[in-house]
Amino acid sequence: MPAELLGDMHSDDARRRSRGSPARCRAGTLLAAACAALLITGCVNNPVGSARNGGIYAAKAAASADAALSAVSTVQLVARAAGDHKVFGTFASVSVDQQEDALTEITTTFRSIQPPDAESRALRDELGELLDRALEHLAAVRVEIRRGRLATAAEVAAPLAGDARQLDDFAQAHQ
Amino acid sequence: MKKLLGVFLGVLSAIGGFVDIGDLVANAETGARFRMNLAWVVVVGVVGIIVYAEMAGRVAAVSGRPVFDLVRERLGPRFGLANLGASFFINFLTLTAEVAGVAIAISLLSSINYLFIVPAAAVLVWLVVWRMPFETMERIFGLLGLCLLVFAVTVWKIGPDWNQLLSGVVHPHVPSEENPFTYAYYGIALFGAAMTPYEVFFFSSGAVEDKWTVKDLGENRINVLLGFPPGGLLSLAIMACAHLVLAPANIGVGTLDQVSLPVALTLGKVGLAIVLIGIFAATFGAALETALSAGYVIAQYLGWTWGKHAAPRRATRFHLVIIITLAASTFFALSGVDPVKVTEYSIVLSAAALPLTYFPILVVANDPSYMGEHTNGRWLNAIASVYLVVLVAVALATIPLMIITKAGQ
Amino acid sequence: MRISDLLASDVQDAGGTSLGQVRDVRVVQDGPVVGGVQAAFRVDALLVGRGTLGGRLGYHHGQVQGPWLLRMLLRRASRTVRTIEMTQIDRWDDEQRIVHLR
Amino acid sequence: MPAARVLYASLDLLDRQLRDRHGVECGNVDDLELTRHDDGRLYVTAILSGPGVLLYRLGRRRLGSWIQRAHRRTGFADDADHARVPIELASTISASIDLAIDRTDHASFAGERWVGDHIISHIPGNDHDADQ
Repeated sequence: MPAELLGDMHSDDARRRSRGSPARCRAGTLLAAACAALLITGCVNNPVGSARNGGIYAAKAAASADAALSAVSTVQLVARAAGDHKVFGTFASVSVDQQEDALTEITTTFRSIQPPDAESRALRDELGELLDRALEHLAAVRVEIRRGRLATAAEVAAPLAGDARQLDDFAQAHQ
Repeated sequence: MKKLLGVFLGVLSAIGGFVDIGDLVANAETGARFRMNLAWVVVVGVVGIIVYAEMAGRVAAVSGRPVFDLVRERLGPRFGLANLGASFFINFLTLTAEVAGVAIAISLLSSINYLFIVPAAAVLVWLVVWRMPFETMERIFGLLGLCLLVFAVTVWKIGPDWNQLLSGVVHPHVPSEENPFTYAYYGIALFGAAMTPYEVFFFSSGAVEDKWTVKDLGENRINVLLGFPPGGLLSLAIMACAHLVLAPANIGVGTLDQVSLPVALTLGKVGLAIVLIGIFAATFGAALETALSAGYVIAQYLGWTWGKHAAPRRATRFHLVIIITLAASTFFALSGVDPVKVTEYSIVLSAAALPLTYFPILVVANDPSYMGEHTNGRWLNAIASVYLVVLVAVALATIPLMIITKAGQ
Repeated sequence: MRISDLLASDVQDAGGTSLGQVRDVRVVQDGPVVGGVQAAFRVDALLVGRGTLGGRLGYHHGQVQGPWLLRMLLRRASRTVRTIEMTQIDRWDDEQRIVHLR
Repeated sequence: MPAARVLYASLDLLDRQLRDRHGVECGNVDDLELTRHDDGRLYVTAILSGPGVLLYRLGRRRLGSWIQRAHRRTGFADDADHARVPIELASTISASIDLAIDRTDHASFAGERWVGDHIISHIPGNDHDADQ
C-alpha cells in the first residue's frame, strides 16, 4: 500500500505538525537503509548463532551434513563426467575448486558453533571427522584434475561415495 | 518481408533475453530442492510480466513517457524519491549479480579465477553500452541467449516420465522435509526472477528510445506474447534439469557450475560449451539492461537528457551514473561476496519492490487523457488488479519471510 | 512566491479552525494575454482536504476511471476534498503558509 | 472563443518533463512561480526548474534557496535566473511540456555541461553517435 495513502489514514493534525518536513521521504530511505544493512551481513557470511540447546545443535549439524553432501555429490558427478570426457578440464577444475571452498567454509562454520552439552560434543566429533575425511578425498580429486589426469579422476573420487553415504545417514538421523 | 524478419528476430531475442542470472539460479535451486512443486509460480510470473511489460510498453509508446518519469509525476517527488532509492538499490544488486555471472561463465570456460575476470567483464559491459548501437546489442545477446534452449534439449534427451514430471506442476505440495515458510520464500524468489522490474525499466525506456508510436503497439504485443512464454518454458526446463539430475544426487545449487552440470552429464562437452555460451550471453545481456536501467531511473526522475541512441556527449550525467554504478558493482562483486547469495537477495527484493513501479503504470494505463482509446480494457484491468493484490501481498510477506527463513537457509 | 508554498498552506476559516491542507490548485487560462501569444494562467480555486493520493493520481479531479479496485479504494480516501474559490479567500500569508478565508 | 483551459497544478503541471525547442529533455517542472497582479489576483508567471528548486519544494527551503543562488552565480556567465522560464515560453502543455528555449540556457544544463567538460569529453568515442 503506497505510504502516502497510509499517511492519510492517520490523524491530520499529526501530519500538519510535520508539514513540510519530508517525514515520508525519510521513512522510505530508512526502509532502504534497513534492507541494505540486512543484506550486507547476509551476503558476506552466514550469520552463525550459538546453539542454545542440543536440539538446535543437532539441527545445525544435520544442515551442515546436508550442505557437505551436496558438495561431495557434485564432485562425484564432475569426476565421473571428466572420466567419460563429458566435461572440459577447465570446467572440472573450477567446479571442484568451488566445491572444495564450499566444503571448507561449511566445516569452519560448523566448528565455530559451541556444542551446549555432552551429547552435542559427540555429534561435533562424529561430523567433524566425517567432514575432514571428505575434505581430504575432495582435495585428492582436485589435485588429480589440476594435473590433467581426467581419466583417473573417477577412481580417485571413489572414497567420496562412502563419505556421501555417511553424510546422508547423519543428516537423516539428526534432521 | 523485411518487417517480418524484424519481428521474427525481435521475438527470438525476447526469448533469449528473458532468462538472466536470477532465473538460472532460482529455477535450478527450486528444482533441486522442491522438485517441480514450485513450477506453477513461474507460470504466474510469466503471465504477470506479460501484463506488466505490455502495459509499460503501451504507455511509453502512446504517451512517450518512460516508467520513472511517470512514477514521479503520479506519486509526487517525495514518494517518487523513496521509490527511486529502493529501485536503484535493487537494480545495483542485480547488476552486481549479472556481472559476477558473466565472469563465472567465462571462468568455467577458461579456468581463470572469476574474481580476476569481474573487472574485465564490467569494462566490456561499459564498452558495449558506450559504443554499440541499441538494436545490434539487443539482437546479439538475445540470439546468443537462445543457446540456453540446450536445457530443453537436455530434458528431452533424459526422456523423463512426463506425467510424473507434470504431476509436480499440476498438484504442487510442500515436500515433507521442507517447512512452508521456506517453500513460500523460494516461491517469492522465483516470482521476483520472472517479474524483474529492471526488465520493465529497460523495456519502457527502450520503447521511448526507439520512438515507438501507436503503429508499433502490434509489434510490442507480439514480442511480449510470443517472446515471454517460451522464455518461461526455458526457465521450467532449467528447473526440470535440476529436478531430474541434481535432486536425486542430493545436490543443492550453490554455484553456477552446478546449474550447467545436468547439461554436461547428458549432452557432453558440446552441450556444456553451448550452455556456458548461453549463460554468458544471458547474463551479459542482463548486465547491459541493468547498467542502462541505473542511468534510466535517475535521469528520468530528475528530467535529465538520457538515452542510448544519442552520443554520450549529449547525455553526460546519464552516462556518468552508469559508469559510477558499474564501478560500484565491480567493487561489490570483488569484495568476496557470494554471487549466488547476491542473486538470491536481488530477486527476492525485486519481488518485494514490484508494486512500487507496477502501481503507477497501472494508473497511467487507465488515464484517457494520456492513452486515448489505448486505455486498459475491462478484462486487462481485471487481471492487472488481481496481480496488484498479489504483488502487494508478496511485498508485505517478503521481509518477514526473509527473517523467518534466514534468507532461505 | 511559489506554488509549493501555497500547496503546503493550511486553510483556516474566519473562526480560525483548520479545514485541511491545500491539495491542489486549479488554474484557468483566461488572464490577460502575455507575450502576445497566450492568455495567462489565473489561480482560480484551491482543493482542500485530506486525501492526497487519489487526487494526484487523477482519480478525483482527473479523468482516471479504472481499474475498479483502485477507483473504489482511492475515491473513498479523497472523499473529503472541497473546492474553495479564490473569492472566498480573505488573504494568503505566504510566510506563515496559512490561507485565511473570509 | 472556446472555453478557457482549466488545469490543476499538481495533476497537470508539476513534475512534468520539460523539453526544449528541439524536443530534448531539459529538467522537470520542479515548482511554479506565482505573482500577484495589481488586480489582486494570483497568476502563474513562470516554471521553476533546476538544482535547489526541487529541494525547496520537498521542504528543505533554506538549503534549496541557497543551492539555487549558488548555482545561479557559478552555473552561467550572465546573472539571469536560468532556473526561471516565463510561462509564455511554454508552447505546448500535455504529457510533457515543450519550451521555446534551447536546453543549453536552462539551469539544469549547467550540471550536464560540467560533467561533459570534465569527465565525458575525456573518454574517447564520446561524440560518436551510437547509431552510425
